[in-house]
Order: sequence, then C-alpha cells, then structure tokens
Amino acid sequence: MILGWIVVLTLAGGALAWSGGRRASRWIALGTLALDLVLVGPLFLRRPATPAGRRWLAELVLPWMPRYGVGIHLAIDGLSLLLIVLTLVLGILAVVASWREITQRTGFFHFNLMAVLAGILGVFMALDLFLFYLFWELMLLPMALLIAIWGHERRTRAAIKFFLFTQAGGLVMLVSILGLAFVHHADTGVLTFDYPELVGTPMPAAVEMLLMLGFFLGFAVKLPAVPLHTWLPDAHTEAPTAGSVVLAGLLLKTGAYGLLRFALPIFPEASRAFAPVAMTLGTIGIVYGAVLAWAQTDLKRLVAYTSVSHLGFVLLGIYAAGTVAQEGAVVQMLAHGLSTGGLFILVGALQERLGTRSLDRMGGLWAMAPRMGVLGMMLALASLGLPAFGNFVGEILVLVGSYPRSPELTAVATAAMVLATAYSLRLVQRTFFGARAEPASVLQDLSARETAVLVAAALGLICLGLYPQPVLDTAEPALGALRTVFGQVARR
Amino acid sequence: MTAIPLEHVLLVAAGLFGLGLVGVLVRRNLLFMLVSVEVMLNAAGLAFVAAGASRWQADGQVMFLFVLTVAAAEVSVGLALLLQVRRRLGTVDADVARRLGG
Amino acid sequence: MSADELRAISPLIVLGAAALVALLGITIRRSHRFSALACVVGLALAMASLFLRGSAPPPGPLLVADDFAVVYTALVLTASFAVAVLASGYMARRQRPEELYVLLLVATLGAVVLVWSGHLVSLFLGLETLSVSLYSLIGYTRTGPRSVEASIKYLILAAASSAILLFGMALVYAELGTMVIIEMGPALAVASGRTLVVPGVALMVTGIGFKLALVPFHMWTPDVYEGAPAPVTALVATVSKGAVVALFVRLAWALGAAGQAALLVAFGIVAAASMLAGNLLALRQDNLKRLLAYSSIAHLGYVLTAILAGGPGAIEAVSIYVTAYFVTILAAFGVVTVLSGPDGDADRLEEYQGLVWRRPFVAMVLVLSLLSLAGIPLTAGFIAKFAVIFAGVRSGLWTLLAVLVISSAIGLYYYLRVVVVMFAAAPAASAVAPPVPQSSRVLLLCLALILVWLGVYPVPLQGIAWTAASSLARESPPVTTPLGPATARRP
Amino acid sequence: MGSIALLLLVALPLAGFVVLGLAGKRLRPAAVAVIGAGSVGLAALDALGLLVRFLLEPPEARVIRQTLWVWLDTGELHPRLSLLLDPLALVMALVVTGVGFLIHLYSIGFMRGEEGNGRFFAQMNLFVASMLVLVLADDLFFLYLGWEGVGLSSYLLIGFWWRDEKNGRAARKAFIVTRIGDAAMAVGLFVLFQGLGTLQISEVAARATAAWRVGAGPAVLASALLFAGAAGKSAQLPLQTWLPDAMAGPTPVSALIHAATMVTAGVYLIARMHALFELAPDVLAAVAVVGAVTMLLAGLSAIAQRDIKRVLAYSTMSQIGMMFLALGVGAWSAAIFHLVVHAFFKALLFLSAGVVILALDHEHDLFRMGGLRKELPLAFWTFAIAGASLAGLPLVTAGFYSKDLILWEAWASSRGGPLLGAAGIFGALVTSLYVGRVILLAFFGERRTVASVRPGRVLAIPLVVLAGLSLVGGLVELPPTLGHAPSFSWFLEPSLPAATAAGRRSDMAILQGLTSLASLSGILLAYLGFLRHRRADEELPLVGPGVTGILASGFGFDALYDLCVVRPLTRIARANSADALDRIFEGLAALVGLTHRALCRTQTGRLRTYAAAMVVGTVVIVGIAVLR
Repeated sequence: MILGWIVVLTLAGGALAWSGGRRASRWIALGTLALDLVLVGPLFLRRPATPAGRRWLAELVLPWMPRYGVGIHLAIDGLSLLLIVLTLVLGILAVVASWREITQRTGFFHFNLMAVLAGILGVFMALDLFLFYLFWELMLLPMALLIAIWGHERRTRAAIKFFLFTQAGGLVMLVSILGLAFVHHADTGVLTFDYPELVGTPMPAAVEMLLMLGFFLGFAVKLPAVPLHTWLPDAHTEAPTAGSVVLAGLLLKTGAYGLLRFALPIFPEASRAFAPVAMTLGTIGIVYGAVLAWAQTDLKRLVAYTSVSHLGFVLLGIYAAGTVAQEGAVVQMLAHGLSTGGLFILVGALQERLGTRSLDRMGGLWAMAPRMGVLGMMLALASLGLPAFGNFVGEILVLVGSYPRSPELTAVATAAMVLATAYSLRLVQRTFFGARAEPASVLQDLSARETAVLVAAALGLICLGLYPQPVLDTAEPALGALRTVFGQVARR
Repeated sequence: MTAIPLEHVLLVAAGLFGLGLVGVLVRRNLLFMLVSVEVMLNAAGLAFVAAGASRWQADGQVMFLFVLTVAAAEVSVGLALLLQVRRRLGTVDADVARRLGG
Repeated sequence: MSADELRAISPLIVLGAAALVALLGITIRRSHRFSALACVVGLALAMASLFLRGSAPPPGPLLVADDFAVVYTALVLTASFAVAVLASGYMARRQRPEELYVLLLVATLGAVVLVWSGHLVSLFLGLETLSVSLYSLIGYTRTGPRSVEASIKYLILAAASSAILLFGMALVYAELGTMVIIEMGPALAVASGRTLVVPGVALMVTGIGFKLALVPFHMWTPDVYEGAPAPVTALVATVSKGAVVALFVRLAWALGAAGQAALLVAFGIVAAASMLAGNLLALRQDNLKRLLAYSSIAHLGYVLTAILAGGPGAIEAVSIYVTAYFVTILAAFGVVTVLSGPDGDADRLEEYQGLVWRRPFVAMVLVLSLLSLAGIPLTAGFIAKFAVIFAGVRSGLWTLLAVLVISSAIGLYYYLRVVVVMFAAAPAASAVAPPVPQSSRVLLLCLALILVWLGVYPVPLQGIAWTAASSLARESPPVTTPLGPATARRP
Repeated sequence: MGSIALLLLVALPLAGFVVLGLAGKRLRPAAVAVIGAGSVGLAALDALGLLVRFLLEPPEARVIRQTLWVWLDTGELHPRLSLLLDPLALVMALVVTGVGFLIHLYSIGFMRGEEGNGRFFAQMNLFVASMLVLVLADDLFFLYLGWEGVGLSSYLLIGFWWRDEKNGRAARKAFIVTRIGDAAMAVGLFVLFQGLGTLQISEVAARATAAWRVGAGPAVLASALLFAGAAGKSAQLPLQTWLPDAMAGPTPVSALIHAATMVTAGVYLIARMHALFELAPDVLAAVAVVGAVTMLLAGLSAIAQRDIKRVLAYSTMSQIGMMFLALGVGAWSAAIFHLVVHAFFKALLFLSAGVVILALDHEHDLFRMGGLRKELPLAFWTFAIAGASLAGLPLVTAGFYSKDLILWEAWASSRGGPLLGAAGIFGALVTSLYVGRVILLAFFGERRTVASVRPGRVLAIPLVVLAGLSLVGGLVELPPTLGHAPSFSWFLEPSLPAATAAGRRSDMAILQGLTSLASLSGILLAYLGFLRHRRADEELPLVGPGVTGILASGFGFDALYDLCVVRPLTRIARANSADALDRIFEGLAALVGLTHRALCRTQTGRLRTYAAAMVVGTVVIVGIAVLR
C-alpha cells in the first residue's frame, strides 16, 4: 500500500510547495522527498527476505477502467526499488543544489520538480501498461516546463524539442501497447493491459518484431540511442541545475528500465533476434558520445554527451543479456546517476559564479576554489571509469558480460575508455588548471551546502565502486525473474 | 399521356444544378452568387418532385415545399447580410472581401 | 397527437416556446437580463424534459428518440447552455445583445431536430434551421467588418453545400423510394441497381463534410472562427459539428450496405488529409482562434478515423471523443471569450504572453484545454485519443493510425508552443483585460473540473458511450455492415 | 602475524594519503613531511621485517595470503580484493618502499617552500599505495585497480605545477597513452575470464597450463593483450612517446615513478604471468624483439638530448627495453634483478640531477651547465657512481652484474640468439656513450653558471645510501665465472623459474669480457667526442645536424602520432561538434515548416477559392465512389 502513498505524497508535497512561500517551498519539497525515502527504507531492508513464491516486494492492485481491462497495478521488485531510491536521492540532491539558484516563482518550480519525480516514481512502479504509459507521458510536461521557464538562453526551443522527441516515441509505443493488448485478446479472449498476464503471449514472429520495435523506439528515444539522442544536449544545456540533474540522472534511466521490464520479457524471441543490432547501437553510442563530448566547448553540453556515452554501455549491457551484463547495466545506471548528477550540480555552481558555461572563459580556478577542484576532479575521474568508482564496476561488468556475446563490440567499447579519458581530463584541465582566462573575476569556493551535496555523490560513487554487493543482491532476484522469461540467451 | 421517364427529369435537374454550381464559382457579385445558390436548391427540389412522382408518392412534393420555405428563409437572411456587407465593406464584390486569410 | 406523444417531443416544444418567450420579451422591453435568463431557463427546462419524456416513441417516422439521440441531445443542450452563459458575459458590454439569445435557442432547436432526425425531411429541416440561425449569429457584431465578411462567406458556402446535400438526398430517394433512414438499409439490399445511390450518398457526404469541416471543405473554418464573436465560434465548433457527427454516424450505420470499398477509401483519404492538413496549417499560427480552427479540423479527422473503424466499438469511441472534444473546445473558447474586450476578440498570441502570471485561473483553464487537445494524460483528450487509437488498432487501420500518430506528433508542437508562450515572462505593458464575470468564472471552473475528472476517472463516460452505441446498433436491421464484422446486438 | 604485516604494508601509505588529502592544507610543512615520508618509511621497515621472516622460513613456506573482502559476486564472476606476498612480490615491495622512502626523504628538502606541499606528499603516498596494491594483488581485477591508480597518481604528479599549461598537456598525454595500453589489457582480462572462468592470478596459471596447449589461440591473444598493457605502462614501443614529456613533473616524481617503480610495472606483470606467456612462444619472441628495438632506439635518442632529465628518461626507456629483452628470452629472475639494480642507480641519477637542477635554479639544459665538479662535489660523485653503474663498469658496479646476466641469457638461452646478444652489447656501448656525454658536459669543461644552493643534509642521506646500493647491489647475484653465488635468483625460485641458459663457463667469460670492453670503449668515445673535441655548436660530432634532429625527437614518433592519429581525430571531432545527426531532425522540422507555409497560401481568404475547392472535392469524391 506504501507505493500508492509515495506517488500521492510526492504530488501532494509539490502542490503544498506551490502554495508555500519562497523559503517554505524548498523545505516542503525536501521534507516530502525525505519522507518518501523513509517510507521506502523498510522495503530495502526486507529485500533478501522476499518469500520465494512472491516476486514483488510490495504490490497494490486497484480497479480503474474494467471495460478496457485497465487497472491500477503498482508493484516493485529489486530493480525498481533501486531506481526508486536513486530517484529520491537525486531528487533531494537536486532540491538542495538549486537552493540559491532559483529566485523567481520557486513555489511553482518545486511543484514541477515534484511532479516530474512523481511521474518517474510512477514509471518505475507501474505494471499496468496503460498506467505505465500515463506516467511515462506525465513526467514530460513538468520537465518541459522546468526547462522552458527556468532554463537558460535557448530554453523554449530546447523544451519543445525535448517534448516532441519523447512524445512522438511515446505515441508509437502506445500503438504497440494496444497492438499487444489486442494480440493477447485474440489469443485468450481477455482484454487486459496487466503486465504479468501479457508476458508470454504467443504471437507470430513478424508481429512480435514489429511490436517490439514500437516499444524499443519509445525507449530508445528516452535512453538516448545514438540516432535519436539529439534532444539530449539541448535539453541538458538549457535546463536549470535541478532540471539537468533529474533529466540526466533519472529520465534517461526510465528508458533503460522500460527495456529491461517490458521490451525484453514480453518479446523474448524478437529481442533475441534484435540483440546484435541493439548492441551495435549501444557501442556506436559509446564512441559517438565520447567523440562529441571531447569536441564541445560548452561545459554542460560536454557533460550531456558523456551521458550519451555512458548510457551506450547500459544499452550494450541490457541486450548482451546474462547475469553479469545486465547487473552491470543496473550498476552503471546508478553510478551514472550520481556522477553525472554531481557534475551538473558542479557546473551549475560554476555557471552561477562565473555567469558562463564556456570552457574558453574558464581555467586556473584551482587556486581560488580548491574544494570545487578536488570534487570536480573526483567526479570527472568517476566518469572516465577509474576503478574504485561505481562507473568502473558498471562498465567492467557490462564488458565482461558482453564479451562472450560479441568480442568485437566489446573491444570497441573498451577502446572508448581512452576517449572517455580524453574528454574527462580535458574538462578538468580547461576549468581548473592552466592559466586564468579571466583573471579579474573573483570566484568564491563551494558553500557548505554545495560541498555536502557533492561529497555525498562522491561517497556514494566510492561505496558503489568498492562494495557494490548490496546493489547487486537487490537487483539479482528481479533480473533473474526477467531472465527466466527472456530465456537463457547468453552462452555461459 | 405517357409518364416522362425519371432519368430525363433527373438529367434536367442535374443540368440545372450544374448551372447553379458554375454560377457560384463564376460570378463576382455576391448577389448573383445568392441567386445561383437558389437555382441549385430549386434543382434539387425538382429532382425530389420527379423522384416522388415516379413512385406515385407525395413525399417528393412535400419535400419540395420544405425546400421552398427554407430557400426563402436563406435568401432573406442572405440579402440582409448583403446589405451589411455593402455598408461595412463598401462593395459587393466577392474577391474584395478577403480581410480574413492566411 | 396524444398527450404522451406530445410528451415524447417535449424538449423540442420547450425550446420553441423559450425562443418565442425571448422574442416576445424583446418586443415588450429590451432587457439583456430577461433574454439571457429566458434562454438559460429554456435550455435547462429542455434538458429536464429530455429525461421526463416517458417511454412513448415520438410520432411518425420523422423523429427517433433512442439513447443515442438522448446522449447527443444532452451534449448539444449543455454546449448551448455554456455558450449562453459565456455570451451573457461577452454581450453585457455591447449594444442590442438580446436577439442573440433567440437565435441561439433556434440554433439549438435545429441541432436537436438534426440529432433526432430519422427521416430525410427532418434532417434537412434541422440542418437548415441550424444553418440559418448561424448565419446571423456569426455576423452578430455588425460593427466589425470581419464578422460580416465571415458571415457572408459562411452563408454562401453553407447554402451551396446544403444544396449539394439535398441533391444527393434526392438521388438516394429516387433510387430507394423511402426517405426513412432506418428503412434505407433493407431497401438498399433489395434495390436493383446502385447507379444513383452511390453518387447520391457521395453528394450527401459532401454536404455533411462541409459542416464537419473535413479537408476538401474546410477552408471556411479559420475565417469564420476568426470573424465570428467568440461565444458564437464556440457554438459553431461544438453544437453544429456535434449534431452533424451524430447524424453522420446514424446515416453511416443505416446505409452501411451501400458503402462499397470505394466510399471507404474516399473517407480514408479525407480523414488522413484532414488530420495532416489540420495540424500542418496550425503549425505557426499567431492567431489563437485560427489555430483552434485548424486544430478542430484535425480533431474531426480523428473522429472520422474512429467512424471508419466500424462496429459498435467505433460509435463508442466517437461518442467519447465528441464529449471530450466538446468540453475542451468550450473551455478553450470560454477563455478566449472571457479575455475578449469590447474593441475586439483576444486572439493575437502576444496577448497571451505570460498570461499564467497575470491571470492564473483563466490561464490554467486554457493550459488544461490545450493539453487535452494535445492528448496529454490526466485530461479528457487523452482518454479520447486512446479510445480512437483503441478502435483503430482493433480494426487494423494501420495506415490511418500511422497518419494519426504523425499528425498528432506535429500537433504537439503548436499546442506546446502556446503553452510555453503563456508561461513565458509577462510583457511589461500588457493591456488590462476586463474582469471575469462571476457566471463565466463558475462555468470555466466546472469545465476544467470535468476535463480533469474525465481524464482521471473516465468510467462513467465510457458507460454512457457504450449505452449510446449499443442502442444505435440494436435498432439497425441485421445487416452485415462493411464498417466492421457482424457485431453482437446485445452486449 | 604475517597477514597483519602484509595489510599494514598497503594500509600505511593509504592512511598517509587519506590524512594528507583531507588535512594537508592545515598541517605545517614539517608535519606534512613527517607523515608523508614516515608512512612510506614504516612500510619499508615492515617490508624488511617480512624479508627477515621469509629468510628464516624454508622456501616453500614463503607465501602469505590475505583477502580483504569479496569485491563483487554476480553470476560466475566473483573477484576478491586479496593480497598475495611471495618472494617476487616482496622484492618488488622492498624496491617500492625502500627507494620510495629515500625519495620521500629527498623530496622533503627538494619541495621545501613549494606551494601545495601537502598535495604533493598526498599524491606520492597514493602512488606508493597503488603500486603496492599492483604488486601484491592476487586477483587480476585488483591488480587492474592498482594499475589504474598508479596511472592516476602519475597524471596528478606530472601535472603538479598546474599553472603551466604545458605540464597539464604532458600529464594528459601520459594518462591517455597509458590508458590505451590499459584498454588492451582489460580486453586481455576478458579473454582470460571467458577462457578460464577466473581471474585469480595463481588460479589462472594453473588452469591456463591445464586448459590451453602451447600456442593456443586464447593464450596467444590474452598474452599479446597483456603485453600491450605492459608496453603502455612501461613506455615501450609503440606507446613510449609519453615518458620524455613526463619529465615535466618535479624531479622526485620522475625519480620514483618514471624511473624506479611505475615504468617497471609492465616488467612485473609479464614476470608474474610468465606461465601464461610460456604458452605463447611467439608473443615472448615479440617481447624480446620489442625490448631490443626500444633499447637501441632509446639509447641512440638519449645521446642527442639537451635536457638532462630527458636523457635519463630515454635511458630508462632503454634499460626497460633490456628488461623486456630478458623476459623475452625467458630470463625472468635476471629481468627482475636488473629491475632492482636499475631502480637504485636510475633513482640516484635523477636525485643527483635534481640537486644540480635545484642548484642552477631549475636549469635543465646540459649546455648551460659545465664544470660543476668542484661546485657540487656530492652531486658529482653520486652522479658519477650511478653513471658508472648504468654504463656497467666491470666488476665494481652492480649494473655490470645485472646487465651481463641479461646479455648472457640473451646470447646463450634457447629462446635467445646471437642477434639479440649482439644488439645487447651494442646497447651497452651506446649506454656508456650517453652516460659519459652527460657527465662530461655537466661536470667537466669551463663553468657557465654559479651554483646558488648547496644540498642540505636531508638531501645528502638518500644520495649516499643509493650510491652504496648502486655499487654493492650486484653482489647479491654473482655469475658462475665470478664466485657463483646466485642467491637472488635462488630467493626468487618459488615465484619465478630459474634461468635455463646452459653454456660453458669459458663462453660466459668471453661474453663478460666483450661487455666490459663495450662499456669502457663507450666512455672513451664520450671522452674524445665531448671533452677533447667539444664542438662549439652543440652538435653531435661525426654526424650531421639532420641525424641529431631525428635522434633528439626520439625518431619522430611524436610527430608521426600527431600527424596520423591526433590531428585527424581532432579535426573530425571539431567538424562534427554540432552533431551532424541533429541535421536529420532539423531538416525534418524545416520540411514540416515548409509544408505549413505552402498550405497557408491556399487560405487566400477569397470566397470563390473556397467554393472552387469545395466543388473540386465533391467531384473527386463522387468520381472515386462511382468509378472505383
């Protein structure tokens, strides 16, 4: 029953924050998210003790539209629990990070932020495909408003581009969802959108491939698979700090989660046939994202393209199928959330102080802002996949898992680590080292609040890097269940 | 006398209808466009009368009566509006009144 | 005409009486309050009488009063009620507002007759009553040249289209020999040749197509929507289209047998063209009323797609769509009406810049209606779009569905563009809009609440739509309609 | 007890890093020095204690294992963070902590007054900790963690003086080039894991020999990739261009990281995985050839360098080439012996050069030094001793014994051959030539600059100790011809198989004579070329300016890579920085916009256009209905 409460609470918190004053709205938002985390806590502790039979840690089933076979079916297993915790943590980081940055209409800002988070929580919980689609669309509008109202120079164009890309993908997915429901209806005479019942619907290969592609397109736009990624840099660059953190840290994960939860188990044969193409797309994403990140002069665009590169690993890991690769994808999702979220907060702090995001006007900031330098260095090292950070564990697991499936792609993906080094070090060099581009401007170091946020992100990454076992144990039962449906794809 | 076959009358009605339609397209003066619309309505009425007659039913003629009344109503409102157009836009030429567009 | 037969057609009588009372009221003493009151009360009474009709069917073949008709009549009456309320606010600052309410009542009467019509004569009469009263309604604000131009354009084109419709009816009658819509199906099955019926039906479709503003006949829409005063535009967009949709569904259901593949292909092209052209034309419109006009063309394209899906499921989808469309468009034009000052309607996009921060309540209603038009979840529009796609997937209209997805993706652009403009920073010197009259404020609130309520919990709407669909399906003779496989008559 | 000592070995420098990292700014320089040097010193003592413990025990009992925790456990991959101390690891640990401690002592004096002193010692401690992890790791993933940690600290320390953009670029170049090797090594690990199912080093050796026959595909692929990783880290061809630029870092950094320890990590890796490499003979041959070629190229390049540190950098590259040659011919313990001895004299060379640089206020150019014999006697004598050991002065220096052992193995062993032996001898000649040149240019001839700073006592201690070790170090491994006491290779026996080269003692004597002759003639040539007939224009005698240029630029590898890899990639990336794929969607949007404008033109506003459209529509629909 907690699940329903979490989503409702987040939305209510948002509404309350809207009505509250400028100062109150921040605390209300923070309080709600903290309360959610408290609610989710016990689930996390109950994790290993899920009784054998039951697959879901918590479940909520309510009737909604019986005529169309639509019901409110929320449930979480290990995988969605991890992502929910990530959502709440990054939500808190985002609220704290934009404490000072948002000055006008903070109430409405926090309402939109909480609405996005509620949408994301819903996506991770929904098991009814109609409800899933509803939450999938619901998180877009507040995000677009976040970008459009509190964004930077070309925010309107970026907001509309972001909205159109994802909505178009969503519409294609809606048609596939309905197609799936009707195929199931034709087969069993029962019209339902419930995920457990739809899994395992027998269907001819051509239809299965078509429907799977519909789902894949919807998710590939969100998890930016390369050709469909061009909305990401604009949206991230123009979004306010909290927007970028939520966008990079969470919205991209909904695509990956969708693939793991819906695309693979419902269409095992088609996914197996499609796996090589998807893995190649993932690898192209890794290399293409890295090369473009290396060539950017705008700091936020650079970090945005690194997301494309990191999520390429996730896509590679998901379709490499097998315990190691998919858990690597899950760890990579969490690590990317923390590292890129942290980097965006840092870049936001820099933009607040220097008024610019362009690397050419930065340099030599180490002397004036050593704390920012050290934390920036740590986050950059995490994003280049240095061992002892979470990203490394994620990437290594994905590569180890995907090697048996296709050695060539894995070799190319590993080679991309060098490109990752190039862009990460370039980022650190052009901001903190070298001569000062603008000696005049005085830069005061990170405030206690910002330092706390970044230290939290860095510590999270180090814990994930040195001892990822709790995360792996949580994800394992969920992925195991998905895999039994998806069949033993990876040769041992 | 032998009944006139339905097709002939329908052809006449169709011809009349086509005439009215062309009238609407060709004429520039709004008044004459109104007139040609009336012609179209009456052509349809004629078709109805013919259809009814061929089946020895009175429905066709009843329909024609209604067509007449409605046509009259339309024309009256049309002329009233025409006056307004003349006063407001200063002209009755259909092509001049194109402030709304795009 | 026995007493219960009279009761059977009581809504029409009430409407007629209300129109007379309003007219007489004007002759005695022109008072805006009285006319408005008469109109509103008349509509309310008509709505009440709609449910107190008793079971007896209306006399003669002219009128049919099944659940389908009741649902659509209720829709039409509520829409007119809303327009009346909006008009009372809008006309308060204008001179000689009283006649509008009379015309409004007559237009509503025409629409209801159209919905109830089971016979070609009543069809024609209902259509023309509605059209004629619309001519003068559109040109009501005589002072502005634009509304006069719009009304004359509408008049000529509407008259021509009804002539075409009439000629089509004549041909159909010539072939089938009956004017009663229900009997046309069996008559068609038994009829020897099809030489006259097919062109006849095609011509009838053109007449109806004009009223629904489907693509080849859509060109009048933007000019009339822009020219006409805002409440009248709302009337044109909702009542006129809704009634004609009801009629089209009834005709399509009855004449199912006549529609060979050819007609279906023609309809498919029209639907696809409407969806694409509607959205494409609205892409960079800076005039809100023209934008809403084009978007309503696209929406009627979606409705036509639903109709083409065929079977009772299709009728249910259409009914859901029309209801959602009514509520949304009324809300949208309600906001435009409320914001319009005496000197001209608030249709330029600049006037809506930063509206959210200047007039939060009104702006939020417009945002909600735009989102509903775009089909964003938690709004009625989403449930409607879902129902249409549901029907489309069920009947496998893949090409039309592809066009629907593409065009609604395009549509997202301009809806969001307006929303983003409204959320942008408010310009410094923005004209102070007139205060919102209390009645309009309550109406907008109700419309917004319904909009969200239908989006969140649409089950009652789906129930009503299913009763309408099944009632229509039940009455038609057991003929296999090409619009879908033989459907179970009793759900 | 042993495992706690082992844990302490790694924990001490790590603790030093954490303390200095967090509180480095607030501590006084003295405290920073004590913590920085102290932690490594204690680790050195700990290592010595372990050495004593090992010597007291019988050879087969000389192993200590300690598992920290299971890093992660998914499917069948469960790497453990576990440490393994065996004689090989202990020797490496001794070198890292021993030489490391001496260099830390030295850098207390060298870095006094530098801004960011705390940061320097923190990063040095991080390096020592990572190197110890690399050396002691029992799981290849844990080794990889140390491997990357070492790369990171080398990046941080090369770019220590971050204000100068040049240092930043050198640091980035070093990290990226080594990362290319690391990527190859990672793929090697995947091959191993897929083939053998485990990455436990001891386990890998056992399963490899069982699962794969000699020359088996996966074995060759895995060893080749591991060799690529080793070549990257140890600056061997083709990934050697980063080492000369790495001299941008402070001199103690060059001494510790780019001479004594990090660059030898590749040698340790191949020695550690010798069982795997033995399964791929042609990879071993490649190792030998690459080693020899790098030795010669680097040696020749060293002759033409102007900067004293770049000479030593190329010398290091050349000496490591010799170690790879030894590994290639299967002389595992000889390579490790040379590694140890090389650590002593190369560190000493850098430290004494550091004294000279400090004295001349950071002057690196040889041609602006000269005649410093009397000015800096300590620097002169220690540099001379280390130089002699590098050149392999017969009998007196440690370098002679270690280099001679390798040359003997290269000549006589089954995998070696006359060609490799000859290359080795010629390498020895070239080595003594450039050593002689440096000593003569720097310390003899007329004085050009005044030495302003005298080295303090703290600097002197490490120099003296290392000088002693450079001389005495060789006695640990006496060849059969000179007293036959191979105690070093005997000590390494359990970890590394003994050298296999059998051959008559007389042949060995002849070879030793040849190598001695080569080193002496090298010094003579240097004397003739650079003191007696010293050229005014600073060119190399006998060879034209063109050749000098080629040698100075290290055979033009930098320009080559820049031309065919770096520049094209930058140009492509910059050209596409606006993301060409975006054009697709921008184009789509433009197309839609175009159709919008076209359609808008149809809305002319004229009544008759609308009527015409309606009529045409009617005709079309009726046409379709009737005709189809």
